[in-house]
Amino acid sequence: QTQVENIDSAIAKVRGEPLFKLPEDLYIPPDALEVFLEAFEGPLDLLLYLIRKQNFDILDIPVLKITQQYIEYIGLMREMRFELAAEYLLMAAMLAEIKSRLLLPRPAVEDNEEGEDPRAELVRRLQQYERFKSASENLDALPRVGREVFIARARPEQVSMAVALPQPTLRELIFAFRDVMLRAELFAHHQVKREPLSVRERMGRILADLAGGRQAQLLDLVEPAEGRLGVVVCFLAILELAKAEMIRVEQTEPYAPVFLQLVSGRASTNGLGEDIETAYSG
Amino acid sequence: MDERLMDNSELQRIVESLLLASEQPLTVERILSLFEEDARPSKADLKQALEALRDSLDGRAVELREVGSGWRLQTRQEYAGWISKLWEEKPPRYSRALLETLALICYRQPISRAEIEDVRGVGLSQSILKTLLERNWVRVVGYREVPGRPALFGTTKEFLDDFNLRDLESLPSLPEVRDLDALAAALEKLQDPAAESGISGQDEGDEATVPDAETLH
Amino acid sequence: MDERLMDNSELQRIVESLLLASEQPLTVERILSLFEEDARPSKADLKQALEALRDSLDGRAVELREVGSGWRLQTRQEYAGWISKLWEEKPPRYSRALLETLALICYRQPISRAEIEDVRGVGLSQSILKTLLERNWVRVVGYREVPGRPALFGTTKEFLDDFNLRDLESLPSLPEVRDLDALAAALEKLQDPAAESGISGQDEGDEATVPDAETLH
Repeated sequence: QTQVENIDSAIAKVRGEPLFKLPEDLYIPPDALEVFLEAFEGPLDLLLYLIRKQNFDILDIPVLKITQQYIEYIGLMREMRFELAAEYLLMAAMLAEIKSRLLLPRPAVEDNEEGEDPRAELVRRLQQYERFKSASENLDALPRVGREVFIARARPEQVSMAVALPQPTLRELIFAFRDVMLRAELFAHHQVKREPLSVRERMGRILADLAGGRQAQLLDLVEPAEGRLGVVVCFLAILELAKAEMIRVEQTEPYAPVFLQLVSGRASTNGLGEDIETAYSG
Repeated sequence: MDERLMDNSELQRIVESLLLASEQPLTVERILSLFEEDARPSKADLKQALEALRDSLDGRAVELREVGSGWRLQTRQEYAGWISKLWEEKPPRYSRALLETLALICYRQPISRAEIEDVRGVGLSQSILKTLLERNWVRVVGYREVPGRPALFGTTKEFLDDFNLRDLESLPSLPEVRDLDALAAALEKLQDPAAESGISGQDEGDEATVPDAETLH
Repeated sequence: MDERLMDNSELQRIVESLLLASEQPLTVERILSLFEEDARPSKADLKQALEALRDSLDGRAVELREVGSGWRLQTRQEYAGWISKLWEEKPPRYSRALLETLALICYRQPISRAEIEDVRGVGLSQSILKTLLERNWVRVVGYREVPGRPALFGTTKEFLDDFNLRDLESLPSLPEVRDLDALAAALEKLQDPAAESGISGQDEGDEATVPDAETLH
């Protein structure tokens, strides 16, 4: 059920055999490499995977082989032009150093070695990482509110006393909006431009002005006090309303006054609104 | 979860858990719809389980009631006084669904119920709209001329007052809402009335004290 | 409401109704504060009522539980499958990166970002910290007095609430270092390059010569 096992199956699908075979001959189908890499949280995770999965044998950590494999993976990634995180390259350098130490004849006086043995350091880091990796799995397995546990709620039918009405903060409101937009993936949509809310507010005001079947001329709706920007906002609001089929914009002949009214049941004749509609939907 | 037909006391417990976890009353049909077809209890079985549940609540603080929109577990009226004491200091909060609905009406007005449901991906309960209308934060601003003539909702002056907003324009813009850093900055500014006064643009001295006012727009 | 000292079963019902009506878990102190001074039960009485309530819920779909910020009534885990059918939205699944970060903050608090990155071996993305802070599972508990004054993170009561925990002590213990002996043995081996047959890097079929591979698992 762990992610690594998911990857096993993901890659097995590509190649038709289980993934744990793959590191042995180091062949990863190119189209699976990306899936493979995404499964790892970083170089420690990848290394741990190679150690744990390769031979199923912890006693025999073949540092040389692992190093080779790791470095070949890195090579493969670069060949595939994956953007390599610096951490992977750093790890490769560390492994290369360990490897070179193993291959070189041991210095006669080992005690004078400066700094920590990189092998011991690597093992320590792997151990630490693995502890917290499994701790995170334990954490994820705890019963969680909203997943395994639900808060039991009940209220009285009515509360007699005058209880203060809930007042959410603006912050809560905006975060709720953010969440719903993220969930609906609307932020990615083309319509997310800098949409002036004043237009939306103005749309509501125009609808109110036209309530009860009142007709208005374009000019009636513009408030000179609002200045040029106000006129633009008003005009945009009218276009939006027409586009959304909420009002009808009519002009009987060129240069005649433009009349606006709420859309009613009857069919519109020569409605500018329809033209706009088709223009937008096209 | 056991897919075989379960005994009635297990059904009773399932129903109890559903009613306590649900914010809204549940109809018999809704409850039955949660079962796989081949493991679905009969209506009679469910009714029996509901009755058994009601009886088992004798002497407890909760009771099972059938209301207009289904079955509901509610606390008994004699404890309402205690609960109002609790809420006095800390009023209950509106549900996530209500906040999201209000936020959508605010940012996307005029908007129809169907559009709200479309964006949220779930049905909108009548009670949420009712609360928002009663609270006078939301009103019907028009109707869309499509079959059914759905009402279009917008926010009110009272909404602006209660959320301490001068106008809708002073809300964070969509790009600001998307970008967390920008949102944090925008909210910061909204909460700081000193920054507000700089917007009127009358006095340069004021703006000088709000050095990052421009960077927010 | 009866202002005299009430018997314990009545106290139990009051507590039950309060817990059901409250948005948040309630502490013993908070419950006691709702009583007029001359009718306030003792702490011991309240504890007894809570215990009686817990016992009375045996065999029901709900249970009484003490979590980080107090007592609450919650549905038993075995009914989660039914309840989640009520909602179309699935609970969020968190990435391994986020959970590993949370685990580090949880077990190693107070911990700085650099320390988290050090153990995980990768940079910590800003969005993970933001999610944890927004979720209110994590907060800045202080700053380390070194150049740059890095923030130190710790977990919140809400984290305990959401993970059904009473306190940090009730967390599963941090897993021990695995295969300590095995790793030591492997290190031992590494001291002697000759023992590593893989030096040439060409040796296939090497694995077959390791007969005890299975016995180790």
